[in-house]
Amino acid sequence: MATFVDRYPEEAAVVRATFVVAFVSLGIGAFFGLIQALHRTGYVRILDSVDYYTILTGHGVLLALVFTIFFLLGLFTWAVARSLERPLPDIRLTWAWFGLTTTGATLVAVAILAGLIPSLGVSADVLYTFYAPLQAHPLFYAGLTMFIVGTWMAGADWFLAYRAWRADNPDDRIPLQTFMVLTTMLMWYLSTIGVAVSAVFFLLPWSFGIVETVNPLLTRTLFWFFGHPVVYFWLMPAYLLWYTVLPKLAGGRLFSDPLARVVFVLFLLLSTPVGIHHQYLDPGISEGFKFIAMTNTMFLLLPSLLTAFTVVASMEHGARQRGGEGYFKWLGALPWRDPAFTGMALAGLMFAAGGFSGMINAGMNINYLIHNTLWVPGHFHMTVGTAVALTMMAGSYWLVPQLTGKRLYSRPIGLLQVVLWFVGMVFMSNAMHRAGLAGVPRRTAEPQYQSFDFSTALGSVGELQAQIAFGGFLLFVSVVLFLFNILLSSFETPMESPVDDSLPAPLSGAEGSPLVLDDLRLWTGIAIVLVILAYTLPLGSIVTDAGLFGDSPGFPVLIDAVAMLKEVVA
Amino acid sequence: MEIHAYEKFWLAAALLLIVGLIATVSYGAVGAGIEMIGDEGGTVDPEALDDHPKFGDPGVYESGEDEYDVYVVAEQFAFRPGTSDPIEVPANSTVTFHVTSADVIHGFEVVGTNANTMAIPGQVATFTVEVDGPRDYGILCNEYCGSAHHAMEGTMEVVPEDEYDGPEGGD
Amino acid sequence: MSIETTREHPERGDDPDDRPPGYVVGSGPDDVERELSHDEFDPIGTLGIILVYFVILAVMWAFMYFVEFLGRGITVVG
Amino acid sequence: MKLTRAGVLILVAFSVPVAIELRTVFGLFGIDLPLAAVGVFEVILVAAILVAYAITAEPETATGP
Repeated sequence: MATFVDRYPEEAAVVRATFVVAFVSLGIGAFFGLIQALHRTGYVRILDSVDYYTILTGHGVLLALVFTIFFLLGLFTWAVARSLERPLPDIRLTWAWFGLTTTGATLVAVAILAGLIPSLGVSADVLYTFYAPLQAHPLFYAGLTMFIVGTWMAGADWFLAYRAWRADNPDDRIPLQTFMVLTTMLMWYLSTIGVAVSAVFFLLPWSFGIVETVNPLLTRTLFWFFGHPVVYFWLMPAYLLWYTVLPKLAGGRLFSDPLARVVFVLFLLLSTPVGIHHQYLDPGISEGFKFIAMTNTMFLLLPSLLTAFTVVASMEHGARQRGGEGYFKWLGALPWRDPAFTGMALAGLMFAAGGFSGMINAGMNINYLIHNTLWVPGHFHMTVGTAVALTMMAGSYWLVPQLTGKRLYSRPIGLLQVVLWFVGMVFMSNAMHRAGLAGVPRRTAEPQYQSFDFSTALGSVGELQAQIAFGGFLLFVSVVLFLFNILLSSFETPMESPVDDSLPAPLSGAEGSPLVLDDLRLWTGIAIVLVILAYTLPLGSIVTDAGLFGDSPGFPVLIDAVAMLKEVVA
Repeated sequence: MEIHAYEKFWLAAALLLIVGLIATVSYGAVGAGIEMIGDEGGTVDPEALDDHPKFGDPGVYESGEDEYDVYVVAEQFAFRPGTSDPIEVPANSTVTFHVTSADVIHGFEVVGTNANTMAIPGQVATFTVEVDGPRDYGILCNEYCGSAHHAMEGTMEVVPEDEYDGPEGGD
Repeated sequence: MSIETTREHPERGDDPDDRPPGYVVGSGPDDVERELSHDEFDPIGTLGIILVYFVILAVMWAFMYFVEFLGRGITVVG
Repeated sequence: MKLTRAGVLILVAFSVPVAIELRTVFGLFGIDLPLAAVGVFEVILVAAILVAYAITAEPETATGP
């Protein structure tokens, strides 16, 4: 039985390349994460607090943008080729988008890391959100733009493959994995308009000095126009794996194909008109717009809640096929020794917890309680940091053998790795949530302030710091084990069938679902209308307030920090 | 389309949950009277704050009986007032904050309370709170604003009414 | 990982190439004892788990909103 | 039902949040447990899991995939 690499050797080469980029950034980003966890809790400080933000920017960009999106690029390429059962239309196009995204990501990384060497005069310590009027080096915005254009080309590549398939199969339903890829990319095209406009029309000319000023609220709103949908862009690869691969790993079949399609359509419709919920505490946007964004956001819970049912039911189906009985006893019949299964299952469990803290974030007025506190990173380390990242790592244990034709180096190390990630994240994110409730802010280098102390309802701040540092340490060890396992796998000898890569048909197949679900034009149209409804008035009022280009000059992040500090202390 | 009865039931429960969440927040807005930061504060020219009637001399202003306006300028890496002079208001009063930024985006968070807002250059964040008994609060910037962001902090002192010696009207 | 080492397990000493292909990951389907079709399967355990989750969400939301949030001092009222 | 070594590992992992949140539950009833209580409780949970494993584990010759 030949696996993916034998059937599609050229596609497998591209997917391997994207995974290499993803895993290299995972390693660097995780190392930065360790530095931060130890620095901001005061345990080990190897650099100055002013350089903390360079590391923080690197951690956010390398993990949240580079690792996740490069993994997505590889996963989607794999999914399109295998589910359409045909190679991509032109492999040169595929390598072209790989080259463009990699170049863009490299430029961004260079701009950020150059901040550690002041003599270069380049800095991009603007964090992952790059809020103007903090101003990064133009290289940062240029690299970001290239990266995004590269992802657009990747989407075009997959749409072309779909078009070629459609010509040969005029009456078939879109294969489920391809359906997921296409709806995700449509959502991505719609939402990246925000960041592209922000970077190309405002930030890039402004960083070059072509325009003098910027409207900070406008670029911030455009960032969140993209900044919330991007979290679904991270999440959809995990959902693709949970829906199409996890049931198989559990020994069962997907419970319902039609509901999977409904869920992805809902994400296409609702992901974008919600970004203002990141701006509940922004002046200049009236309460009514915030309420509309909240309503949309709350309804966006629906596809995730439906997913929870469908995915758990698919696992239960596997457990019962493996002899599981009883109301809950079947849980013991799941293949817990398989790291790919266990990693995804633990990721799903963590996502259930992250769903709760997300509801608090999404609640309009309760947002005062936790806005910009450590609660927020606590939340997204459960979601993107575990639901997505752990699913990607676990999925790699099943995917990489298909791409190399070599078996995994060690299953027990893989199992230990995913469990360590779960335990490390329990410590770190639980403590972050609690610290957030005590008012400890996110994005700060120091554990304590001079003029007041944080007080916690339960336990002490010191305990929370210790848990964050300990959790961060376990997470780093987990990443090292993962990279080590994958690296050693690449030295195994090729074998005939390194992994069981067949995917069983769903219990309830696509044939029973209404055809309208596959009408991508219709859903795109509705999604555009919803975005126009949610954003026209707020954007209009922001532009009326301060004009397109505003009146804020730039504040480059490359400043003499020591002089600044002296000024503050004096 | 075939949907299992349990899944239909869960769909209904999920919708109920969503409606319940929205209803709770609506209760908070209408019943408990919690307002969001909105666009009432208007705009200012961030480069001409010194010419502004209030932000030119930021501080506490009395606006009525037991009612005070506090104008705060957030800038790299201090609050005026707040950092070098504490914001001082009497106990059991109604305080309206007007917060803006002179340079980049900052946060203004009264630690351990629900008083929390963004300070965006060009925009004025206006919000009213009721303060009760005497107590000292910490204030911090909760949005990254540059290399010394972690040093940007201040205090607010709620003093007993009889010890309060009137608004300072700037610093 | 003391659990892994306290007990001898024949699998550990084996030549890895003796393992059946597909064992390493994706082994779940190897153990399937019976096939359950759509009509034979009611996800009753899933329903139980998801209802427990629902209750946890509802109770924690109420606690966070009415105790943690509304119970705190200095709330924005205008 | 037999408990596999992998199952033990998962149960130990799952016991960590249970132990941490136990303190929260007591906190709600006004009982402030010291941090050490979390450690003690975790040790008890792990011991219970190991006992369950010792009782239910199959003879050592069983390989079971």
